[in-house]
Amino acid sequence: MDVIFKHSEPGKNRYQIPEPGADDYDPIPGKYLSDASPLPDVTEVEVVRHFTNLSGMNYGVDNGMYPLGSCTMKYNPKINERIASIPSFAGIHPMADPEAVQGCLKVLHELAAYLGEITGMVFSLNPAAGSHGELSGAMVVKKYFQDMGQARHVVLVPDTAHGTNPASAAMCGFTVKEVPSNSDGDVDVEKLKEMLDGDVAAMVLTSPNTLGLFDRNLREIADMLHRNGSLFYGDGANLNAIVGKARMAEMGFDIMHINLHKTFSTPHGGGGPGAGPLGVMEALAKYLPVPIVAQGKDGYYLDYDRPDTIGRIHSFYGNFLIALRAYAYIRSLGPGGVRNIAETAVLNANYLLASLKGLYHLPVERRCMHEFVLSDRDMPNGVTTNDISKRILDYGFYSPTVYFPLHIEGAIMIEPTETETKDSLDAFIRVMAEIRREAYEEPEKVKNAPQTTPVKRVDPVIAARRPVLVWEG
Amino acid sequence: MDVIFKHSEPGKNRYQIPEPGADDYDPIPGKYLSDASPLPDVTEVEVVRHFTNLSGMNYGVDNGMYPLGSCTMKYNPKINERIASIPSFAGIHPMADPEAVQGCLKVLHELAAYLGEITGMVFSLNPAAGSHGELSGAMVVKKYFQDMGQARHVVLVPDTAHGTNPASAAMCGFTVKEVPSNSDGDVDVEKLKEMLDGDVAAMVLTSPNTLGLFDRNLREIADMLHRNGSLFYGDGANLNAIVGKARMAEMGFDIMHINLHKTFSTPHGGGGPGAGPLGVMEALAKYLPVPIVAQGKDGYYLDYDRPDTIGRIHSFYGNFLIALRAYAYIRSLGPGGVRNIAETAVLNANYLLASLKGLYHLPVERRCMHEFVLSDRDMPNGVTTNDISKRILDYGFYSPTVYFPLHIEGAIMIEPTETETKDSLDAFIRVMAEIRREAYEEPEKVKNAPQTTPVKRVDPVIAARRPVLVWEG
Amino acid sequence: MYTSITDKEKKEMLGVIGAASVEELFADIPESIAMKGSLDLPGSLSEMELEAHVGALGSMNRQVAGFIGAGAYDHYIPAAVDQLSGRSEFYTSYTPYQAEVSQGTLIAIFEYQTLVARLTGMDIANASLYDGATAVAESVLMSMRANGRKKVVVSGALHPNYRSVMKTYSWASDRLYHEVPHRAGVTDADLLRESIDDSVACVVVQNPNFFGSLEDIEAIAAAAHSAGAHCIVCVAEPLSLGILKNPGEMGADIVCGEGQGFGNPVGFGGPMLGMLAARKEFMRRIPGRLVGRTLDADGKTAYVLTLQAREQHIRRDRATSNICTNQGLCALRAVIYLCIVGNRLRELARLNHARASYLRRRLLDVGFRKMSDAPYFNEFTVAHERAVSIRKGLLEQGFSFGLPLGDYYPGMEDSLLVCVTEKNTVEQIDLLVSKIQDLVRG
Amino acid sequence: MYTSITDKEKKEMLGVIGAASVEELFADIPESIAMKGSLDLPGSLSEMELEAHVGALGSMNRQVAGFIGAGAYDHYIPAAVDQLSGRSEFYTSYTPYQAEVSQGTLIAIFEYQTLVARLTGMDIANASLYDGATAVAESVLMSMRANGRKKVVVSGALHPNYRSVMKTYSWASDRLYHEVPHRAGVTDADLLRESIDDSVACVVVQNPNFFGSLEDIEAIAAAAHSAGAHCIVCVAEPLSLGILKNPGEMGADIVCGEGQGFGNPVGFGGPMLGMLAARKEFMRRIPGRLVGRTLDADGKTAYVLTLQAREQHIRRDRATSNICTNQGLCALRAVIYLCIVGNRLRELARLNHARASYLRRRLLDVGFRKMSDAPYFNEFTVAHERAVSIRKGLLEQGFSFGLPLGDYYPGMEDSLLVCVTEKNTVEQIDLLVSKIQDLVRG
Ligand SMILES: Cc1ncc(COP(=O)(O)O)c(C=O)c1O
Ligand SMILES: Cc1ncc(COP(=O)(O)O)c(C=O)c1O
Repeated sequence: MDVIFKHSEPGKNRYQIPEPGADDYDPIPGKYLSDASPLPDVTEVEVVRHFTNLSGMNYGVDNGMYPLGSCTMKYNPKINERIASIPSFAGIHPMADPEAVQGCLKVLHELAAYLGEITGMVFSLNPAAGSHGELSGAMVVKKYFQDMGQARHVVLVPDTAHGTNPASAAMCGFTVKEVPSNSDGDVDVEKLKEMLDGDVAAMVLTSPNTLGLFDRNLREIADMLHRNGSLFYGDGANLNAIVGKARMAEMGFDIMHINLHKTFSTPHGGGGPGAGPLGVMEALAKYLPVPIVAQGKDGYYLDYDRPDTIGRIHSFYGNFLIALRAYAYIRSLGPGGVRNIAETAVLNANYLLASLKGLYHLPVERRCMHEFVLSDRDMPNGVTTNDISKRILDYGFYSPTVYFPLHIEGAIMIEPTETETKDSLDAFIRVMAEIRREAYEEPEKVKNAPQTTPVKRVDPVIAARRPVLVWEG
Repeated sequence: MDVIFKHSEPGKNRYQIPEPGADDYDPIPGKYLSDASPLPDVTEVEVVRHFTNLSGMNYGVDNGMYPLGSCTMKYNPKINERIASIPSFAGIHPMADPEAVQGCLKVLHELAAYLGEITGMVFSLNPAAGSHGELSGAMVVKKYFQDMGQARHVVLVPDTAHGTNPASAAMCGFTVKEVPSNSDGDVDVEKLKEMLDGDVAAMVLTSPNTLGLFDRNLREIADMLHRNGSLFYGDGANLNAIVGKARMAEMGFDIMHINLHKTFSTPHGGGGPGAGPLGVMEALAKYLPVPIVAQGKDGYYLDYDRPDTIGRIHSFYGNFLIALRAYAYIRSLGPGGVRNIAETAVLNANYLLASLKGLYHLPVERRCMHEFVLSDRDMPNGVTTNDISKRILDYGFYSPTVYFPLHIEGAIMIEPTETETKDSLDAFIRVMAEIRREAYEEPEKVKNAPQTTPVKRVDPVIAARRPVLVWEG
Repeated sequence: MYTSITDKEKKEMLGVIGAASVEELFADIPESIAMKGSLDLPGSLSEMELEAHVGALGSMNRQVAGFIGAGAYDHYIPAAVDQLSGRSEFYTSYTPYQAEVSQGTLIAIFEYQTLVARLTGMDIANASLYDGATAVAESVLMSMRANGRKKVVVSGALHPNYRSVMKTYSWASDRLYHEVPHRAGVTDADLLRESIDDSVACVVVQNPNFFGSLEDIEAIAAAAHSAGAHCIVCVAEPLSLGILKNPGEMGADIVCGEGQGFGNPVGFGGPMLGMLAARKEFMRRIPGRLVGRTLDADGKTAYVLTLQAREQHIRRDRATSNICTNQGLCALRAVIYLCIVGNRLRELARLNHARASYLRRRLLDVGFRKMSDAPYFNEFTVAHERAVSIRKGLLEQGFSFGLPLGDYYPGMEDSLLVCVTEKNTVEQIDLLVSKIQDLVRG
Repeated sequence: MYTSITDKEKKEMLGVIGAASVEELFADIPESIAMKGSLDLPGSLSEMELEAHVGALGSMNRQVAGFIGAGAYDHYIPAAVDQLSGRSEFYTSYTPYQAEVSQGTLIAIFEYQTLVARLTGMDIANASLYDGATAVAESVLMSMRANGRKKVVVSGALHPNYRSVMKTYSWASDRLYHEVPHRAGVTDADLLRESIDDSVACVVVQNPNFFGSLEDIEAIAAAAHSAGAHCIVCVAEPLSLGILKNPGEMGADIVCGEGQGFGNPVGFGGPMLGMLAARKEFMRRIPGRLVGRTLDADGKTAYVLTLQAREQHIRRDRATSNICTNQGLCALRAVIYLCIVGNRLRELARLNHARASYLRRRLLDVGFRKMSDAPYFNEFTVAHERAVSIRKGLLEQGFSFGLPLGDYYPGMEDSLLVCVTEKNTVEQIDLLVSKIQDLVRG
């Protein structure tokens, strides 16, 4: 489809701006003004058609199963969208007086408490996404050791880790060292032991990890770290697997983040916004970013009077309207419903795993939690993970996460989530079986996929070679 | 796509109903109760995906040009949808006390006044669609002659007329007689003269007519009818062509309806709802259906005290939320914008006409108003209007109205509306030229169209032969 | 303005047309008719001014805690209904003439027909009519077309507005209208039986009736059938179908009524959703659109408008009705609603009944008189000598308490028709009752 | 609950898995960790109860006539923005990894990048960052990566929250932070020039600055460039770009800031829209997603995420940033907004300025003192010895009048930062002023 700029023609736009009604004013001196017109001149119906038809070239959870591992693409209840558009929330100014925003503050306060109950930690809702949570978590680590007067420079990250884990640590000046996994998909405790020394500030671990496995040495790792004086950071991106079943605090983590857009079902918005609340054990709570919503005798207020805080990390208080959706989600589910998330997510994933493991190579032979990783190792005729992922699109599903985790060659990471029906799981299984058959019998079909999508296979190399990042007419 | 019922499975639906909270009540005796469960047992995500994907098999004005003649498929401004969903309108009960509904009544009162200004008549907003307006108009005719003590049984309808015109007259017991058009597309005045006698209650004429032509004998016809003691009914479905340019009252009509969903841009809703306000000349106002919104000293009220009324024709007061959208549309356009509707609609139509008349047979060689009719007469290789209409779909447009008006064989009735851009008109012209070329050079492409649509050419005969109107599992 | 033709384009287009000006294109409109000046309409508003203006009009309405039904039922609308029916491929399309690009609408309507038929216990249903009142009127005309008789017998407990509309239609179509009064809020079965003879095409009865009471449909249907007449059951509160025995089971031949309560807002009475379902012998006589199943050129299942020979654009003056534009989007909302609530509709209906009954008991406790002992669903009629002043007092306190029946039934000035839905919480009901108590006392 | 697996299905699935129970699937979680009881969370609510509950929370907020900006601008949002961004193919998808079924998002973001680049006068822009504050922080880090220097010089007239965030980031990344105070609401040019030497990576200045005043960007950029430092211009009110000379023209190397004002609600401060644009030499150092143009297998134009080697999932600890999830939907809203308002943005900006200036004049008339004579856009700072009590009085009457600056700038307790947008009508402004007059007098 054409970019909207191609429709621009001087004089088409009839969008009406009200009359100022105020002719008694100080004009801005000309030297500050521009008269360039960089915006398109199009009419409302063209804009509506352009974006309506663009949406037809997109695939979302509302179109079908979206088994993008690690991203927890579950159904986003429509009521939460309605709630997030209520003017008495969406229209509230962040700098308004506290007495005028008690409703917003209460939502944040309660949500933090719910997350606390679910994980056993104390929360700040300031981070705007998971990796923002990680970053502020790394800052907490840094501040903690500064306060302790210890110069520790290393953060350990398993080879299974999501890229944001090392990146966030590095942004805080830490040196990142990679801890290998063993063949069971757990952290290699022996290797870890060797790496632990007085320079290790912290270790980051996703729990369950990015292979979808609950690390069986978790408590041992936690104890090792703590004995070493190091902190243990839990990446909560996979909380969906354990919510209501186990608490991160009890696993031995000191710090964690939650991706509200994953476990608590706020929509992913084509890339965002999400929210990444940061949780810490009570002893570290004083380091949390400000402000913290507190409850005083005159009501809720934004507490900035926290001398040990790492400081502010967001223009205001994080992604409030995302927090509101998560709040609504938790209230709609209640304790039983929250536990049901994990139970059904794990059931669905294991059902897929059991059904697919005979068809595709399974690098780690174990039952999984909410997701699992296959690979293209045994594919014939040079069929790759990329080919498979493109062929899946032809069958009307979104594709799993591919080539992550990095240490599994040709990884295919599948997370159905708890909101998929058995019908759609079965349909996905049939498609994966069919693609396997094609790989053997008609490999070109897979290698030339996709064929039924709005565009054919897209070439990323051309894009990167001579990047065109803006439309230039 | 499958019907939703195929997804039904006992126990899937988790939609939560609140607890009654009232256990202190009189149970309904068992003999009145049923325990059948005729509704699907599906989960919210399935419903959302089902209807989301169904919408992907539909084509609306928001997808592209929809040149469905006579239906005025113009752009429906999004602001009007927002306005129609405001709880202070959408949530108002029709039986609430007048003092609690002054806002609704004011909207109706003002809209009736605007329509009055636009046409020169007095309006009732009760009719729920154009043909409902026609029906109540026919009732006015009947009542008028009853009051006059005249037994007149005939309603004249031109051969160009929309099917609802004869049908509405027939529902009021009138005998319908068809008046032929002349080769210029105007009413054949000589023939009409012959048909006029003391039994003719009224004549119905669409203005401009369904060929998109302004009848050049209009005033003469009106005078003839009036001299004959007959009433002249104006079908206002094509008001779009003349709004702000001429008034129906001044054309000599006594009664008319307006399709708000056409001229005043309320969405067509996949078939409805629309609204068909009925207008009459002052002398006939006493016959209008009740209630009429009136203004008294305590505010607006619903006036039922109208002894000569034809009576009530709607459960309440017509399609209020449609009227509200039309009100908003008129307020957003103002007098200049309203006039601009007609001017641009007529410009666009004539541009298309001038561009297409060399390509397709034009039965009546005249400039048009807001729409025009071509035919398949000169098509080679047995290509029909139906084939052409299906091929148009392949090129991403909706199709014109076909085989109407009935007296033009193979009619193709094209109405671009004023909201189409010149770009889209040009694209449509290119498509029509290409289809003509195909008809000559590759007729099978046209005859086997459509190929790119969600389903291929649909067979209406099978459907009618052994009708399946409900899903039976 | 929503047009976009620029001056440059206009010139180009006029060039192609061969006209000197746009005015020239209007040359067929005689001077004597052509408007000279400008329309006397208020000036144009920008989008934000318009929204503010209309918002101000809206605030001239009073949003209250409502206890009124009477043909428009304020049920909770799940967010998915708004989201899905708000997809513009649905609402900016029209009657699905081009089936190949209208399967969305067609399948949805096919599902709607199926659900209406199932809920009413009928074989078929159409794609919608304007509203409950015209659905009743069209049902009667359909019955008359089928059996060639000209008289309808109508229960006095049918919604007064529906009766008014039917009277209008009967007069206009030269049919005979006969009304049988109610007795204590229920159709008088004896009088009804007496009025039925072989000139009667059909009997029309509403269930639950206007007063909220359940009728003895089986007896009425039997009476109709014994004279060869059809039994038409009108349902104004569709949620009642979620719990009550369906009209088909009880002997109805045609079921019609109002579907608004399924996922459509009360909207000051429109758009509503006229439902019409019938036994299969009416298939070729039913008014309105019908969607049927068929095949496409590849032999795949597809859906299409069918039996169009019934309709005005083919049959013209001999059509089964003049209806063209219907209430398609309302039907779409209804089918989405019925899928979302699904088989929990019964539970929802039970909730409505329980709360209505709870309120009725409380009202009887504080001195209201019941109209009858007949069972009811979520609406009932009670009376109090000071009903009018109590209502007035409550309105000032933000409660819209019941519909006063005096305007509709002379002599019933003390009676109120009260409705309770799931939107009325028990707390709200208790608050209402305590306010009533104050007013009764005070 | 939004799950649907029935008991029957569960059994079947466990059979395929070979497990006796769902519990068994959690066997890897040690006993010592596994939760015993139930979570202590409030009980589940039905959809309608939830809506009522949240509605009640919302009504604990007070909706007032607002005259506050300070980084969040309450502009009118055209209905088309809500309708189009509310299409679920957009908002229920994620980062467009599978380009073949994500062209919708990709094209929209490409258009967004184009518009941000054009409006800021830069060559490129990324697909969004979290908000204005983190966009500034990321800009500084990008500048430092480019020129290898470690110190940032920041205008004291940069939004205090942005400065706080930058301090946090600077501390965390071991960078040096130096602040130059403002003089009468404008960055002190002399002090600024003095603080720049060849250890300085970049200078950060906001325009219009926090006090609403326009800065002399050309002079500041020249000062930065003369020491080999980058000039970073932060824009917190994006509408100002509709009328002011763009930062690129005035010498900025990097333009960052807040895009919320383009089609996104203030939403109690989030989600916001971090904008980042830069000259093309930053292309391979810019943080966040970038969409680029490419071809598909048929040679047709297509779009794809590009230059991913910059990003954390490839480069890990050497990435240009850790950002992953961004604010895509807010960027989508912004691009729709910019297409709808289109080239009328200038007119809208002019309106904002005119009304702001109108109010400022009125305030000076009734006894407020201006902070400076510097030109301003739609926000300005004024002072009054009774500012605090006037504000309080106004709040009680439904006006949220200006942000008191004492918390941010000790000594400025009497100052208010006042903002006017198109939502504030002249009538409303006049009413505000008359109320102020009453309070000043009273
Ligand atoms: C395991 C893991 N950690 C961290 C993140 C980063 O979270 P976000 O994208 O919200 O910044 C993600 C998701 O993208 C993830 O999957
Ligand atoms: C010329 C004409 N008259 C009457 C009608 C009937 O109007 P409605 O469909 O609103 O009942 C239509 C439209 O369908 C029409 O085109």
